Amino acid sequence: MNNMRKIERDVKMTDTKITARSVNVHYGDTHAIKDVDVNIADKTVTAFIGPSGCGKSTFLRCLNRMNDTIDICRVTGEIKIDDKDINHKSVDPVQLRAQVGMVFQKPNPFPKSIYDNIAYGPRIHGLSKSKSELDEIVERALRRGAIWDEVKDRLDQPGTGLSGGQQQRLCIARAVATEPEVLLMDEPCSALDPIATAQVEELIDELRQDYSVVIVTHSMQQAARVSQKTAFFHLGNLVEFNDTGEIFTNPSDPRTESYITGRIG
Amino acid sequence: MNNMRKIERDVKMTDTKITARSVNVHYGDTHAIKDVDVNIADKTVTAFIGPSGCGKSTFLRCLNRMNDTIDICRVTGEIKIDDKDINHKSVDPVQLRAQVGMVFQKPNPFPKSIYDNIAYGPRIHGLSKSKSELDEIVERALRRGAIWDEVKDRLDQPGTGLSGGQQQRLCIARAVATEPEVLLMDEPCSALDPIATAQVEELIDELRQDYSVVIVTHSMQQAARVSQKTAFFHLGNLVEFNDTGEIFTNPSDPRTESYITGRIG
Amino acid sequence: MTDITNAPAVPRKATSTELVAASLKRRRRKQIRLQWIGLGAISIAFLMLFILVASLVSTGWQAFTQTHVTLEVYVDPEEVPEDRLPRGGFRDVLGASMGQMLPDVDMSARETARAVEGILSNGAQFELRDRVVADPSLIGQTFTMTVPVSDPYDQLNKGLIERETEEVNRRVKDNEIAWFDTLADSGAISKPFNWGLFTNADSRFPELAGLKGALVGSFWALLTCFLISFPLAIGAAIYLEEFAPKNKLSDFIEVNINNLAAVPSVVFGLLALAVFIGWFGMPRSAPFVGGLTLALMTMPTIIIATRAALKAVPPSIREAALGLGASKQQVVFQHVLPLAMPGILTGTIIGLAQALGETAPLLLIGMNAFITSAASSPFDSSTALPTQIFIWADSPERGFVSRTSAAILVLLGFLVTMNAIAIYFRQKFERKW
Amino acid sequence: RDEIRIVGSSTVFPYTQAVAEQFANNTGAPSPIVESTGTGGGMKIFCGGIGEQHPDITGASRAMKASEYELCLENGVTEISEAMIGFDGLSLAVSRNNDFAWDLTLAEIYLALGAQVPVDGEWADNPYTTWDQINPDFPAVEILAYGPPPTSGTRDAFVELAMHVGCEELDFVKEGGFGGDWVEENCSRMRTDGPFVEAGENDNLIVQRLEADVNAMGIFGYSFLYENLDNLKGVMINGVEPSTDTIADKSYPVSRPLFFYVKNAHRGVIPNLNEFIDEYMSDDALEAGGYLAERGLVALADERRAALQDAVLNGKSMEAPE
Amino acid sequence: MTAVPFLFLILAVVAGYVINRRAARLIRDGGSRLHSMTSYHGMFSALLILVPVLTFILLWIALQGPVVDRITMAGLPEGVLDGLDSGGVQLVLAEIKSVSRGQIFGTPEDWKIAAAGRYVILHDRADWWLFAAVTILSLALLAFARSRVAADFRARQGVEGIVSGLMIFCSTVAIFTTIGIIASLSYETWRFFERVPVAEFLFGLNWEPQIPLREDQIAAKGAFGWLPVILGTIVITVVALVVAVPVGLFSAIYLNEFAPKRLRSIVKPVLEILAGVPTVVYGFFAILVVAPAIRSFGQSIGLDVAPNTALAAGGVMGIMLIPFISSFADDALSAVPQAMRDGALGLGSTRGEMMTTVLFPAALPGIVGGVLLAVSRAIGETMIVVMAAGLIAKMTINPLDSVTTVTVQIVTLLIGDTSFDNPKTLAAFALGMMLFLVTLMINILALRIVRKYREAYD
Ligand SMILES: Nc1ncnc2c1ncn2[C@@H]1O[C@H](COP(=O)(O)OP(=O)(O)OP(=O)(O)O)[C@@H](O)[C@H]1O
Ligand SMILES: Nc1ncnc2c1ncn2[C@@H]1O[C@H](COP(=O)(O)OP(=O)(O)OP(=O)(O)O)[C@@H](O)[C@H]1O
Ligand SMILES: [Mg+2]
Ligand SMILES: [Mg+2]
Ligand SMILES: O=P([O-])([O-])[O-]
Repeated sequence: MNNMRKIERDVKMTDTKITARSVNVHYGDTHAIKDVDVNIADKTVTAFIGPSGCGKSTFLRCLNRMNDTIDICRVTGEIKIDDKDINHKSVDPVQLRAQVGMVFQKPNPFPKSIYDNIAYGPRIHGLSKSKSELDEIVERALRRGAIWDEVKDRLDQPGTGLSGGQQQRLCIARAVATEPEVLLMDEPCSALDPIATAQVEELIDELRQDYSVVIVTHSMQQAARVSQKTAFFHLGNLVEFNDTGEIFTNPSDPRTESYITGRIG
Repeated sequence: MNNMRKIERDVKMTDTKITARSVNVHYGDTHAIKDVDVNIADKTVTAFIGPSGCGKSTFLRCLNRMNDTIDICRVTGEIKIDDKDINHKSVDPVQLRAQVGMVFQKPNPFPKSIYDNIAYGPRIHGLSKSKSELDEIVERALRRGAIWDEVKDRLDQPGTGLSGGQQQRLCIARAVATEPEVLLMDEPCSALDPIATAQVEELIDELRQDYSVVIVTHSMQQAARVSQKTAFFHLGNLVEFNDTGEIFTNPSDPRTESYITGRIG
Repeated sequence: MTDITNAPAVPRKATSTELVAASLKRRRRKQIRLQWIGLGAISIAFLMLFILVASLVSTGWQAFTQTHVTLEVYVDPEEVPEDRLPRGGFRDVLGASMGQMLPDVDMSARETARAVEGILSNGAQFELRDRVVADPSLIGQTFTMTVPVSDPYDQLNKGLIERETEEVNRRVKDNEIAWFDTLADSGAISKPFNWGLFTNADSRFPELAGLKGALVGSFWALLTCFLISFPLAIGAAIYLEEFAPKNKLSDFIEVNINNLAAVPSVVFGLLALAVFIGWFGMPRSAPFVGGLTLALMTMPTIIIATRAALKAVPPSIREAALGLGASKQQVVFQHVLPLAMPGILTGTIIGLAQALGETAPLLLIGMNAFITSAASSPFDSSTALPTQIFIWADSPERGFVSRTSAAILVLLGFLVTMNAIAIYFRQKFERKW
Repeated sequence: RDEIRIVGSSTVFPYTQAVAEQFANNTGAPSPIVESTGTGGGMKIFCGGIGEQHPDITGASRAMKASEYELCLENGVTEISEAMIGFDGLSLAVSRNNDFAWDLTLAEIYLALGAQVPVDGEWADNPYTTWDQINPDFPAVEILAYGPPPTSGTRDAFVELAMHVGCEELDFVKEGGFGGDWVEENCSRMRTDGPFVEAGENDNLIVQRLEADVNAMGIFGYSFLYENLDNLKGVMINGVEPSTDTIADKSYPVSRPLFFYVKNAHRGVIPNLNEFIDEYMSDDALEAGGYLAERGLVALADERRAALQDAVLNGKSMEAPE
Repeated sequence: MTAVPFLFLILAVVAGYVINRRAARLIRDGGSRLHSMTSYHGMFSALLILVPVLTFILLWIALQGPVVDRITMAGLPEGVLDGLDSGGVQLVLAEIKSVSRGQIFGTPEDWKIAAAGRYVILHDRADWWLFAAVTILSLALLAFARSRVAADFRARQGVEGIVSGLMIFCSTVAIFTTIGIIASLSYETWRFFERVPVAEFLFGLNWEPQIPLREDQIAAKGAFGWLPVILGTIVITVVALVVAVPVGLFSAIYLNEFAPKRLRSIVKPVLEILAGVPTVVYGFFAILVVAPAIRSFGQSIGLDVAPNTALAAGGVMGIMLIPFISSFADDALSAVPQAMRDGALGLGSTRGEMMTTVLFPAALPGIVGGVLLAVSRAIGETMIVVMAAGLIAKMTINPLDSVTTVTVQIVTLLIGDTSFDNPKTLAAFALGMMLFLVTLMINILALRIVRKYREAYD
């Protein structure tokens, strides 16, 4: 098998962007994340893998405080982005989320035009001063979302009319349009067909130039293809975190090995 | 990798239980299943694999006419179980479904007691004449569902109060209680944690002694672990159908190979 | 893939974060403003409800008490000979005992005697008669009786007739006030809770008028309404939601039902007048006909609620049962319907609560008649609560002003109770799937 | 059916109610069912025929018209007894907080409320909006009167007794020599431009609205004024204040007789009907101090009452009205 | 006596159930595999007896009275009814009936007493006949049902067929109701248009139904142009919506997104009470509390406010509609998928922005559907306007003025004097018909909108 075809590509480590220290998450009585420590580097794609229900999404959502929106969810521990504690009182989650963008498992374009979908973020954050500036932002985002060519003639049509893969790329473009520093993606390809998946993966690889990208996936193949670093979660624990190549060729934890060899999951 | 650890186990082919000939399924204008021919053997586990949306579930639901319940769904072609055309007018779908049991992706116990969950099928089909006989049936089914020990003291408690894995095994036991000849399972483990998955897989292996089992899964590892025959679907086509070992080690179609090597899906 | 990726990075990061930060204060304010507007909207709604109830209570509370006078009654065998019962001069008997309580009054003048007797409610003589008829041994005896006073004196006692008003403009004259004060001073006057409001049927006399007839009429009408609309609506809802083929006909039925839910109630009154009374020759003023009309109005509400409740039962339950070989009807009656029942009951109770308060159609079928006895079957003529309110509101006697408000409060009480039951159902049986 | 069924005028309704209640109390018979349908509506149902499904009695706030009598004849209702039970004053009233001592002539009432009035010698739309425009002695307040809708007999009576008479008193009409037909044609409409508010059938609502609105005037049955004398005061007409006495002796001009009509064919067939009529005709009910008078009915003089009782109790059928 | 057939019916139904189930059990215990379960065999028999026999009894009871009456009258001696019209005949019948109940006044003729005797006997006999017919019918059905019991008899299908039939009957009741409404309106409407030209009704600018009901009635001429009436309805509806829509929507927005759980669980039911308050109560409230308040406030700032101002009726109607709109909007907002909320929040919008820029537009189709339903409620609302709106139709859109509405006119024209050969009364039916058509159109529109845009975001 040639799962690992992309792992060897050069991994130039840059600064640490996100540090998490003894993060615990409870949903009511469910202990979903147990004492997780991790450092996520800038300009890198980090993959979270693990069997269903192990807490990948939960942890991801801690990074931009999306868990705040779930009543029963309680997060403890320390998460810092650029050395600033994001759970500190002084941090406005709204600002945090502008800085840490998110793409969801199911493409969720707003029931508005394609243009308005992309312009949504820049508008609410006041990133543009004029219509023409906004046009530019939208075009740039759509180009980076690798979907410009497909939609440039129908910007005023509803975003919901696109195919699944296009919708997902639209959502990525939408997230990019607000110029975040970190991009979180929760199984961005699980609703997509193979061709769309390939397109999105290519896109992720390109986004790495500018962003710190964190991606959750249940496909080990995908993790291997797109990421430089991989974290393996199991039952709420971060079992192993290492270079992707290491993890897939030489896992140090027996649980990781069981998982990637298909004995569990 | 030792994905294939179970494939070598002896595959004694028995009679053909189900034959499908040029089956086509349309949802409104969507052509979901395209001209599928397949023979499914008795006392065997057959796995349907393929990327999301390729039509695995749709085809599975043809086998007990669950698609009848979807208004816009149109099925053509011929499906025979024990040489009887199941789409023939004279066949009562209700009776057919008693003969062809089904277990769904998400565990769906009735909001009734565990006992009533299991007893429901036998009751509506009049399989027992007395309370004690029914008790026996329930116990037998729960034992075959490998869940008897866990629930025997709480039969009168609601089935919805069990854990996910227990619920799924309850559902399997419930399906088994009506003594079907074929058991269809649509991603029975996708909502389960690894331990529960392992239990269910073991159970499937045991059920093979008496039933023809058809299982849909998106995990190739799982298919490799539990099935003797595997069918690979892609975009509504049955691309390849063969012994599981063959499919995973020596796929004859390039699409199959791409899929199992992780290039698509 | 594209040229953009390799384009020189715009110096943007700083600006973007700054821009966001800069906009935050304004955006927070906007959100808080939205929150306050929402809270304001709710407060307006609450305020209106409060004013409504307060204005009702402020006029209606007086009707929950009724002034009574306690009398020593000597049943004079001359006036009430045993062999003439139930006839007899009961009024004179009462007059005589009033005379004893007002020793300064010259009862020999017929005018004065009548005026004194007028302090007592007209119903007093009948109450006395009924007691004597029930126990003829009372003839020749003296015993105490507490009876309502007539409406003007009740108003006087409650302060609704002001003593300062010029005498000619007062319903109670100066000498009458003096009599009343004498009675009050002797401790004969009391103001207990007005049970009569619930135990008496309608009457011309405010002090005797009660809601029993209306309550019974509303009960029969609502029972009829429930017995007819509930099964019909559930049957229709199940059929439409679970079985009906999706075709023009079921679309037509659906539009019909939605439309019926919004058809003005007075149109249902026209329907009842023409069809039930005109064609089928059903009796006017009968709660049965009222119930039938209300049933037609309530049915769409219940159907819509039932369909929503059926829809809310997750498909996985249906699939599970179907997969076990249950027939569609078995699935519906054994699984879906029981699970939807709380929602259905909620919808039904709310529909019935609306029917309880419905007035216009009942006016058209003659349920606004004056009837002094409660109906004993749904085919007897009767009023209903809302029409009783309508009748009382149009009565000249002053006592009916507060009684109208009181009747409204009683009706509201029933509605709140029914709604509370609905809410209880909803919260108790609410399921999370 | 066991109960007596009564329909008819909403004006007679309270009196019939009182008799029905008294009757039920006295005899223990099932209480009669009294519906208020309006005089004309009552006549229509009453004259629908004889038999169980038709009512036995109808109340009326005016005498039966010839056309109605014919309708009755047509449907086989031949034997009818007419009973005039008393008078009802149509009172104009204002709130007691209104400090002006109102005294109007019928002509002034017409000028205030008629749809068309003489303006500078022309018959034109009513231009008056304040009372002082009609008579400089009146205060300069807006004209505002609540009154009955055109569907009620009360409105009929008001138009006939006040508006027509007032119209005829106008110099324009007198001098123009316009006759009865002209008056009927031109003086029957109430104005619709605001000062006259048709307030529905509910007189109590009018009463309560007068209490809230000092300058407004109301037109309704005397019994409502009688009950609310502490808050309302009657408006004098031609110097006469509405009261039991002035209405009975007809010095208060806007008063009308009240009637009820019985189907004689139903007597002896419908249970208790005779007993009920006995009650209605009893002195207890009808005399000046009787219980109907307590409710605001202005009683007949004694001799007339005796004659009436005699005629009705003996089932004397009425003559055809001309 | 009427209870006896019902009792017997219950017995027969139970017997049918027991017998068939027992028979099916015997077959099963004999070793054959039944197609349907034994209880279905029992139920089949029970339903087969219940439905027709019950229908039969109800029909019989409905018809027995008239039939017996007719036979009694037919059996009267020759000539006694001569010269009596139908009313007189009715009266004779009434007398016979009261004699048969033992209420005898005066001295009825002998033939009446005889007829009364016959009447009693006939009724007794009819009761016996009914009982006999019910017995025979039940037994026949019982036997028939019993004969069907067999191993391969599809009793379940039989039962389900009967139940389906019953359910289909239930759902057609709605259609019958609509037909009933149209039928009861259309005849009189048609007669109205015979007297008043359609064009005059539809386009006339004057509504003054003062036409005399009787020849000799004192009233003026009439005019039947419904435009001022419908305009008044529109004015009041608009006022109601101006109150209800913002208050309702903002309440929904607040409850849906910002309200703490506790508050929400209190506020929602209390708001629903507003919807349950009988409209006659709102009517009193409008005319006795709100209208004077508006009028005195208006006068204090120098505005000319009519005592029946449309503001009062409309405003109070708006209060009534608040919960209607708020619960519809709340449902529509809740139906927007969580993914939309996540999407908006994930892009860094505040919850307020999420609400106004994403959720609200997404829920708009549902909200509009709710508002349209509220509109048809407002148009059809009767008691509030009967008490609080005016009666005089005016071509005005000034809400301070007094206007009248379609429902007010219907009620006023029908309560009080009526005469079914006079356009004044018939106009009520024409108005009712128009009202029905208008609400029908609004409803179809609402359904279209809800259907068309439903789940567009999925
Ligand atoms: N909103 C919630 N309320 C309660 N429990 C939750 C909630 N979301 C997640 N959980 C629980 O937290 C645990 C971790 O869930 P999470 O969604 O993070 O898993 P995951 O690794 O993303 O799985 P998947 O691959 O299926 O998405 C699970 O046990 C899950 O049941
Ligand atoms: N009820 C439905 N209505 C319309 N289209 C449907 C319906 N169910 C499935 N489809 C379509 O039919 C195709 C096959 O779907 P199916 O559910 O069989 O895929 P699957 O292989 O089971 O995918 P997954 O692994 O995601 O369950 C898909 O394109 C899907 O969108
Ligand atoms: Mg997840
Ligand atoms: Mg599937
Ligand atoms: O009911 P009326 O007396 O006004 O006809």
